[in-house]
Amino acid sequence: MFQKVLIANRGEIAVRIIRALSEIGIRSVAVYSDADRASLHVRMADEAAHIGPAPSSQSYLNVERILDAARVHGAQAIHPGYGFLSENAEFAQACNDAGFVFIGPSPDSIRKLGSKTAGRRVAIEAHAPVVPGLEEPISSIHQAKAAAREIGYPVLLKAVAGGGGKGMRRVDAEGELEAAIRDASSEAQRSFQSSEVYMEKVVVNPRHIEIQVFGDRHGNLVHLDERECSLQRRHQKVIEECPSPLLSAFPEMRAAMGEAAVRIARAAGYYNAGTAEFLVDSERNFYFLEMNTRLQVEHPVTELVTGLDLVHLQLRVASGERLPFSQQDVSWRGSAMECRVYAEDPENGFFPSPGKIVHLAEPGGPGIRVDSGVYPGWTVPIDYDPMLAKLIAWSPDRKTTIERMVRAVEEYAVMGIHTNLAFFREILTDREFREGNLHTGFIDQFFERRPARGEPDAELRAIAEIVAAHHAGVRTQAPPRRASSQWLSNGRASLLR
Amino acid sequence: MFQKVLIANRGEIAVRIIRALSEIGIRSVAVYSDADRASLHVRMADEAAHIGPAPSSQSYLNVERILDAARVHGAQAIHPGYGFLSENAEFAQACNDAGFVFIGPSPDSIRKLGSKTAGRRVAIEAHAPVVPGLEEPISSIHQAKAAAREIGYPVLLKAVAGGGGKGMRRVDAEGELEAAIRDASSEAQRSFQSSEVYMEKVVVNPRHIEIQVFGDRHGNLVHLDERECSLQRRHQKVIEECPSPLLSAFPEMRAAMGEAAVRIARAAGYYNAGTAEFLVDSERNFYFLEMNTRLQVEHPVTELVTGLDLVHLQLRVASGERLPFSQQDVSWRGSAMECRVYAEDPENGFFPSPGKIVHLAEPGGPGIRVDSGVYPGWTVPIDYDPMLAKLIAWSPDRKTTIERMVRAVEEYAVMGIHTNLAFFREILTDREFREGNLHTGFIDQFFERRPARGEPDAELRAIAEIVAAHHAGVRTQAPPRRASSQWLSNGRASLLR
Amino acid sequence: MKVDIREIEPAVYSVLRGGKSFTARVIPSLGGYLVEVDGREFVLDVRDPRDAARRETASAGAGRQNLTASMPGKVVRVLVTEGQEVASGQGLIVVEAMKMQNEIKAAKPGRVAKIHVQDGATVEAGEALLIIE
Amino acid sequence: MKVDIREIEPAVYSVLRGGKSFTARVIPSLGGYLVEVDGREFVLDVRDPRDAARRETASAGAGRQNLTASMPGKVVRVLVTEGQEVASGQGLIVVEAMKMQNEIKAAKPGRVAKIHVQDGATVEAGEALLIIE
Repeated sequence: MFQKVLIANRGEIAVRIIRALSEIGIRSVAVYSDADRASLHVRMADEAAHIGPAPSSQSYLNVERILDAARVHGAQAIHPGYGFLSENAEFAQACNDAGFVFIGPSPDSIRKLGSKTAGRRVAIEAHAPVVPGLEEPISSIHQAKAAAREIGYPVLLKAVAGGGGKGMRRVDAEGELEAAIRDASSEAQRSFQSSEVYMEKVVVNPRHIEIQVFGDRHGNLVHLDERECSLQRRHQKVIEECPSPLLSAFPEMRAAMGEAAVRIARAAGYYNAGTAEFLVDSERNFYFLEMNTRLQVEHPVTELVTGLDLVHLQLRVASGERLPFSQQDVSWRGSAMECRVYAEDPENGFFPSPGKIVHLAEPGGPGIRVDSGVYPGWTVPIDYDPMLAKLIAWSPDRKTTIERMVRAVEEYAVMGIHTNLAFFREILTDREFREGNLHTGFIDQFFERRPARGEPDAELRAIAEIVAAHHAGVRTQAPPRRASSQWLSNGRASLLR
Repeated sequence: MFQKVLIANRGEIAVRIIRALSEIGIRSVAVYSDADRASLHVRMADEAAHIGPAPSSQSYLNVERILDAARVHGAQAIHPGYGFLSENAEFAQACNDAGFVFIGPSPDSIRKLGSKTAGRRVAIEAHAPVVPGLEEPISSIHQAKAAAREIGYPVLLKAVAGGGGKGMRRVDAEGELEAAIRDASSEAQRSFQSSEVYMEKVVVNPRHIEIQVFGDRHGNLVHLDERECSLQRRHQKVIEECPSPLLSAFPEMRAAMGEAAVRIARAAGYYNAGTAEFLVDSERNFYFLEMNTRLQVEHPVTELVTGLDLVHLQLRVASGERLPFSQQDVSWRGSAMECRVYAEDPENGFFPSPGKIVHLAEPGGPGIRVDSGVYPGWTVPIDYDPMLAKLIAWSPDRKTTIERMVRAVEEYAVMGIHTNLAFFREILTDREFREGNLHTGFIDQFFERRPARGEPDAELRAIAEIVAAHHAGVRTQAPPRRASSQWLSNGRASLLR
Repeated sequence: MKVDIREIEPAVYSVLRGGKSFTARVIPSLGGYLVEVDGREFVLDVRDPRDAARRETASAGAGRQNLTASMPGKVVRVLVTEGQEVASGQGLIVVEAMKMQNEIKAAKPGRVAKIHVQDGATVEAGEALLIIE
Repeated sequence: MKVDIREIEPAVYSVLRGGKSFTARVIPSLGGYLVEVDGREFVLDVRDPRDAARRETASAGAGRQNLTASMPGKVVRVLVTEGQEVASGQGLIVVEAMKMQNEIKAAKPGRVAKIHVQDGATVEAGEALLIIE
């Protein structure tokens, strides 16, 4: 096993990996940009290396700086986390060439599966169903128009190197096509250093269900069943759960999708953690979408249900160990759900809301796991993804898991910035959600049918007025109590930012 | 199911019960003494009732005040938690007489099992092995001396109504007997309002292994297997785990002990949650010790391994529902361990250390559960048990669970008062502990063989000196930053207390 | 009704009123206070345009939506023109911040009364973007 | 060696030294500072008798144990007499506080040099109880 591992990432996933390293007895090396000197992952790591200014292009995407840090600190392996360089075959290759183990699949597997168009070709060879669309990137507007007519509108533009909905655009009519390609390409360039986009047929209001696969370097390959990630806004997952309400009702689909995922992975000579994403249409046909050749944000729901620690497994497999179990050993228990807590304002188009966290209370107790990347007093930088933490709940059944998640959301308090916590409360108590009628258009439809909220609870307003009056009184009487007056300035700063 | 439940307790167990109530959709009513107005359980409950001054004899042990609060708030049931009135048959009877459901066994079962001497009689009838000793309380020093001679020294004096080691004394020679009886009786009187003590043979360095039993009011009774609680200091549990390292090696004992526990419970017409405590000697003979007729402090380790929520089950069973599973449905997964985090000073005879918590950072992430009763800025009162929180870890195997616990202890920071966290670090890395060679004398022996600690790590000392110098500089230069100067006063206050 | 209010952490209050227990957290919002009570936010004594906007878009009553930027960013594209009728949920402006392009949508149907910004403009927090009536 | 020190929360510092990362928390201890670095406590500039005692009992070197009360309490019973030889772990004094009787034990073998209190005495935090040499 490795003695020291560098984590080429930041935020909650860096913290989560640091915890796993500590549990296995491996020293951790964090990297940080100018914006992250005070970040939690830097505090928690055994060692830390500065890798450049705030813009990720000059730090978290800077291969040379990261490899230098690994050399200087004497790491034997590099964990890429998710996002940033995690699905970049050149980075994986560069790690290997520099003598570091890349904790993930081989560069070759990433090339075969990392790009969406290439992945589609592998899937077709592996006899897995795919969404009708282009096998090649868009090369000209004429080619695009022809393809769109053949596929039939609405079509979806996607970044070839894409992920997380970046560089993705839905096009409903030919008139919108050219502008949409421009937008998608520029966003793809910014996000993935590749402006290539391709085209797929839009599957209307599909479910998004993915299969976790795991392989070792000795040819053993298993799947850990599914996660349903249908709740998305702007192609960004918001709530994920395991098991999927649909597959719980139709378990034969689970087996079929699991086998398809393993076939695709095998065709690409895959090892370490990977996720095959599928769309499921209203007739319950499933289509392979893409393989995420890395650890997923939502991996904890699989961990809580299977009892496995995927990061521990990643490290063991990367160090050459065999998978310690086979397919039939994989057992399931209960129901897990994850809410991604973002610094954003749901009442304002989910607009990002960076700033100083002046007060933070995270939930705890039975069945609750918080994978957090923040701490009270920390300022959420404007330079990166606004995810603060992942709130994960487990219980023996989906209904109780939802009730538990509501309880945890009510315990969760973040002051100084906006978050989507109140929004989760609404979704979690929504009847359609509770019945498991999920699809990727769910949230948009929810906003349409969302009950118009009149004046909020009069009792709570009364309490708020009592507290505000009391607070103002305390703050203005005599010399203001010191701690508080600093809070005042913090609060103002965060709101003025 | 109930609409509203009153919790006749405080601290972490009140918080844990409030969480369960919230998850089931039941309103919670907290009770508090003058010392607990700002306690976490009061903040988190839906409703709260003041029940008297700080001394528990006038508040948390004041049956009339508690029943009045239940009436005023319109609760249908009362959860006693652990300690305080939880094993008091008169209180259970008073609840029932006043028309409230007592969330626990019947007053009759408590009488049959609650007192240690009565419990021994039930066990003997149920053909369960018991430790040689008196079946009756000590009535005179002459009787005591005679009994001790017959049983043979060393003998153990125990409070008949006892628990948690209070009112317990080991007596090695007749000369100590009279003073020991006096001490034990007075402590028993203070702790349980009953000065009765009885006598048992001392089983030298036994393991303490207990079996969780659960019954409904329809005659269904199951056991949820064991918890090993051998790590104790002054008869107070410190670390508990499930499964027991011993029973993992000898699973046939598990079945035998489980059946004995169920036989005893059945003989007492038991329902709701109960725990049969056993001593296991070096020849692996087990002896029934007593039945705890309530939820145990350490119930979370059973929850993490079985996937059941014992407080949810208590509520369902108390409301008349049937147990939703039978013995053969009980399944186990992995290994769980609990550390009781106390406000005490291990370097000073584990002396209690109340005071203001000026800084608090609780651990999180995979496999970690914190059941806490405190928050930063709260002052731990000197009036009650000094337990702050329970730190619980789960993983697929005992070794990883220990590594995970160490990781969590390292994340845990409490400033302003002393805690036993650093002590846990030492125990968890102790070779004997890791090999599972546990017994109730473990901690005393650990202190004897404990490596003499020379000057601590020079690097850490250097960091401490750098920080102290920097901190002093910051604090003395210019107008001290306000928040910090309040910290200074807090810190001083807590140390002066 | 008897009220017992305690500041238990800086700017965090425990309130007991009529036997019920509440936790309230207070931070200053420009000119007034933002008070969170059991997960619900209340802006008292409102002067901050953002909070004004938030409450209007949040409030049930139909009518004016005064859309403002909640943080510094760059206007990538204005998708509507003044006078145009827009449907609920229709995209109005694409603004980029925190490495994300965010499409600001109409919360309710209406007519675009005024557009304050154009493509490429840099906007500050609280700056008015457009008004829908 | 290059040192980068930041106060990231009040009285909580992140220190990077020689590429290693440390978190240190500081609170004043009577007259000096109690600094916790990665779970280890250091008392710097010691004047508080408690801390003195704590460091002595904690330190390896044999010799003087100056036992003091860490909080207010009542002496239930003194179990030894002056001049008596005591073994490591032997009970010395039973003090009651927080509803618990706490038996203070000898950390190392030695001789009871001085007893400052008697049965029934009320003691304050930091007050000397007895000395073992």
